[in-house]
Amino acid sequence: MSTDEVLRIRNDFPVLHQLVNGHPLAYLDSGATSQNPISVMEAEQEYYEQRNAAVHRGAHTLAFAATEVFEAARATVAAFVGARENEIVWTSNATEGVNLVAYSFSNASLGLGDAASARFRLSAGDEIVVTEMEHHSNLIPWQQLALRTGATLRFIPVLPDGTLDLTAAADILNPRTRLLAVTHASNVVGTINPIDDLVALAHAVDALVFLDACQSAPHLALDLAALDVDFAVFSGHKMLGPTGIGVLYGKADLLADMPPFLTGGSMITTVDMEKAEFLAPPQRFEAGTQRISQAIALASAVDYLSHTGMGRIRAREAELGSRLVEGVSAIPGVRLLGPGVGVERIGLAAVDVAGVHAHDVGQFLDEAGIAVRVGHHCAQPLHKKLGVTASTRASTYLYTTDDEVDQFLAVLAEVAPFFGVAR
Amino acid sequence: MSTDEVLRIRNDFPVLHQLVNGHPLAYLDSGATSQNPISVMEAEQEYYEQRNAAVHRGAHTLAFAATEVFEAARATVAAFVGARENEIVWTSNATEGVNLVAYSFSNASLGLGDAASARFRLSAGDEIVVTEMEHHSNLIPWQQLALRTGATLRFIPVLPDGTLDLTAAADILNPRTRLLAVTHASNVVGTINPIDDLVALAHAVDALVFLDACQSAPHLALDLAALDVDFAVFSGHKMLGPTGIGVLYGKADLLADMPPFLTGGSMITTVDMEKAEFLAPPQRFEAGTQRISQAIALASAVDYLSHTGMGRIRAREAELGSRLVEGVSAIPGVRLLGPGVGVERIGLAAVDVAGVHAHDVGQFLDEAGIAVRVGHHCAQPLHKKLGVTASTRASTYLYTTDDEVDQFLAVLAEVAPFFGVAR
Amino acid sequence: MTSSAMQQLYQQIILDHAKSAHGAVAELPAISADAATTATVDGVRLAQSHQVNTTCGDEVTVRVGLTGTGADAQVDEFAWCGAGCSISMASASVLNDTVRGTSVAESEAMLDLFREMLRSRGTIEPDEEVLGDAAAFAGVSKYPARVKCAMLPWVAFEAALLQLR
Amino acid sequence: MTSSAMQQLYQQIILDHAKSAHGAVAELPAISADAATTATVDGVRLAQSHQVNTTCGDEVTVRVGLTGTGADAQVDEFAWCGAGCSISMASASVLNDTVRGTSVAESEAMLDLFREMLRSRGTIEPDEEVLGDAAAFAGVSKYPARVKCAMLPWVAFEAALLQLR
Ligand SMILES: Cc1ncc(COP(=O)(O)O)c(C=O)c1O
Ligand SMILES: Cc1ncc(COP(=O)(O)O)c(C=O)c1O
Repeated sequence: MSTDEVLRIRNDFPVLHQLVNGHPLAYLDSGATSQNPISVMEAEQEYYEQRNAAVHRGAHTLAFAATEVFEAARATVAAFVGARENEIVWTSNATEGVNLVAYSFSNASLGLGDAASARFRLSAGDEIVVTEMEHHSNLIPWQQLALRTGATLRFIPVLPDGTLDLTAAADILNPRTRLLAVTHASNVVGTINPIDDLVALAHAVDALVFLDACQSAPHLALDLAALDVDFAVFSGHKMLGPTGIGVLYGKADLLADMPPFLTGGSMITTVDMEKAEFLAPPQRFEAGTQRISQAIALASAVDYLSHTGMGRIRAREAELGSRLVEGVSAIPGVRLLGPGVGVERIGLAAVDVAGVHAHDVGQFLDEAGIAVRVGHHCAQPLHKKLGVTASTRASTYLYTTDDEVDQFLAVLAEVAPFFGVAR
Repeated sequence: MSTDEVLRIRNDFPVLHQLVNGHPLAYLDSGATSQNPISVMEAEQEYYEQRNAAVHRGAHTLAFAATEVFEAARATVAAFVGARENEIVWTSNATEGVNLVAYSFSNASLGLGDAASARFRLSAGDEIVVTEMEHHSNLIPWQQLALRTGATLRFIPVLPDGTLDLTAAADILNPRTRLLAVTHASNVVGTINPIDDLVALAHAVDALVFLDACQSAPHLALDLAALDVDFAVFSGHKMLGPTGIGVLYGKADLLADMPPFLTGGSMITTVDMEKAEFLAPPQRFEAGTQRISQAIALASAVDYLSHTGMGRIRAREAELGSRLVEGVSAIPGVRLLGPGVGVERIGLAAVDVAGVHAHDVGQFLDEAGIAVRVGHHCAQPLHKKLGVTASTRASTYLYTTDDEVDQFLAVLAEVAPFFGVAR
Repeated sequence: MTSSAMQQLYQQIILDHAKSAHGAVAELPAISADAATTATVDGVRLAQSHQVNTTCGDEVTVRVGLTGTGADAQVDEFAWCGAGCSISMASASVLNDTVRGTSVAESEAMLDLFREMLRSRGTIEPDEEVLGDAAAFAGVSKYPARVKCAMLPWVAFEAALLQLR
Repeated sequence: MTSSAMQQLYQQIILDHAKSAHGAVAELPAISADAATTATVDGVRLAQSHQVNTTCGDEVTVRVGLTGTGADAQVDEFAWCGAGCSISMASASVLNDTVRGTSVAESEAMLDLFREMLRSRGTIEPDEEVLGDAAAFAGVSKYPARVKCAMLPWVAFEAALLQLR
């Protein structure tokens, strides 16, 4: 991607063109949430101006038109990640998708669902495996599932270099393992985990694999069918879409056997006062009025990404990632969390400035118009493992310029001197 | 509200100004979902163009600005329904709010939460009471909660005239009752339930009251503190807001004692691999990246409603409701579901055209540009009780004109003749 | 107001079928107690399928009984019950008249033709010679939201046949 | 780049306090085993409060020990531990210097002044005579996102006092 192309792309993002504290904004927080191009906002507005109506249950012209675009959005997103339409369930965010599966499993464990749901029953003796690298959203729901069912939570350790300990993983995954939950790309150390290897290990012991694709779906060409994971989640707001929409992917045969999670309108066939019967997936998991305009906007975001080309975005972000990593590694007193130069990564780097708290680092950068994330990035266990409580993270996207990264590096280099930290 | 004022209001709603099947659209399906004024769309767009960022966890200028508007939205919505800010939890829709409480109670029943959570434990012998009038969203989650905990589900019957049997209610509510779930206004028969009486009955036996305010929050001045209900839910999309946002209200002391429902990022204080500690409400119940722009847009919708005046909207819709009810009552072969002329109602009427299936009625109306809802409106038990499987529902809002209601009535009168149904 | 569009959609044939509903029975209890949907009674292989249109709640249950096997098998018995709009009810009635007594191969060919017509969004002119009363549903193809209604009994029929493969 | 705005926010006094952190201890174990947060030891009434800034995870625990009662009660003991940004750590250090040995009434008055200054969005010129080193936090009031950091130890102090009412 040429500099010109990046600049052209930036024109589609009004929010990027503003001054912050007198400096042009350098938005390096796309790992937390990305920005929306005009076309996404327009897709949503067009929906409200032309065809807003309740989907799937209206019989009038508007309702039909709304249902059509809503389901077309599902098809678009399904195609984007190598899934079939009935394997895509809308959620509010990735977090809700993790909870959906965890609660569906606990419902199965309580004997809800039909006979086929029994395959998801968990009880004492069963094991759920996560990694020390997980975002809280792909950790706490599994802790809670373990608490609800009596299953044991185990975890694959992170090595001092910030990668997963695959040797330990091979030991930890065993015939008692029912599910492995793992992130595709880390939101802290920026590396891409060897999902193929982990899927092979897990499937060899008949465990299901739940993939947190929050940091991969936006940044690389994701093919869930090829990865052969059983479930996956990602969030719209991290991939040029609006807030309030996320996606759960589940293999069709699994979703078909799972008991519902949220219940209510639009997910039933027949209801009487005592009991209800439920629709097939994905509707079974979509209770109440759906995030219609958000799904449509997410499809528009996916169109924008596809049009730009996920391969090219991936390559561009690899460049930005290297630039970041090389840059921070050259600053005295700044420690990069996780693997260093040369390791494949997304466009993201988290650092610790010795002697200066991340919040102060963030403030100093913000004063120069540079927006980064500071704190534990919802990954307290990983930070602890790496020996810090908080870090400063810069993260890029297709609209990030080399200049922005360079500015970040320049101002970061001034932090320790300003705070009077001896080198 | 004068005709001129209604016409002025309509100018704020672009979607209303279109032809459907060659006729000007008469949108009489606001009970399913309402339309968005320009100001609401603009509020959302402004957010994305000026300050989109992750809230509550970012330390940069944009993140702070986003957090401020997001929390200001909560304050606006809280004030609109007579609640305090920490009593307002964002959800995707009303349905999710019902599930939130139902799952929090089952978590408490499984021993999760702290000592204070024990007050929400349910087990065999406990009773949950709903009414036969409920929308599936305020019925099935309670059925499922009963299934999960062993509690018994009981129900307050609907009388042949479509109102609740209060005599029976007084019998049914007893010291074993833990919760009464009831709708404020019916989405089928259009009547407003005597919540004061029901709250008195429930509180007398120490049962909690869960109010479905989906059909009241948009249409009348709602004061939850004055009603003294313990929980309430409503949806943004029914009150001029976008899809993807709903509200759960809970009395502060109840929310404070409830275990979390969805878990993940942004709702914790400290996390290690084994366990997590949770924030106070409302954050405890808001896991993952929130529906930020949707909350802001909902606050803008609430501003629009407040500016127009809920008292005036209520009065206007009472007029429209009477017009509907008087009109349909005068058409031979058309049966109004629920109480007739003279009974206080929201601007909504559901009818059965003898001998013609509701779907055909809807099609006939749609051909004339009139958008109504046909089917069971997610209230199968109520339809069954009233002796029909489906009905045709016209529902109004502040932008509805008398003419639209009259057109509906005129075309409705032609249905039976067209389908050759003898009168 | 009773526009010609409405008359095109609700052709008299459709309204008539909806009213008389050939082959409809009040109830079709499950074929067996254990939720199996096939059985063989007196040499007739029976199968049954229940379909619901989730948009509006219309329901149709179709039971077929075949004699013979393979493509030569004959639709010897046919019965249905249901509740729904005039389009779905008329369609079930027409289905009854169309497939009763035909071979499985013939009825499947008819099903394909019917589906093709309905999905054509008004572009296929139906051959009345071949389709008979089913041709009256051509107008439905211009109402994509109603295609499901017209297809509902046919889908139930198809699903029942599939179980007897 | 080290703009004057940054120098205004991070006054040298703040950076110095953050580094030396008067009164900080490495750990403050819970006052009692059963999660009670008050106790009386040798006539000194102790209370402790732990506060977390949920935006960034900063934590401060403050322990106070009072002798005497009512408004005349004296802050006889003060200790804190915590981890966080320079503003919250400096603020705890300044709090230590400010309230140790004062009466409850005096310390509460100071707390009110400090809070008022921080909430003023830069409109209140602090009285250095009264506030002492705490006046150095005036610049923080222009950064609403950081007000929480500066207030964190003071809120913990306030919460601890409240328990001894
Ligand atoms: C009375 C009532 N309750 C609950 C709901 C469910 O609302 P939602 O689908 O927005 O969750 C609705 C609307 O569909 C309703 O009318
Ligand atoms: C790796 C990872 N997992 C999960 C999440 C949670 O996503 P959300 O907050 O949109 O549910 C995030 C983002 O915050 C993330 O980076």
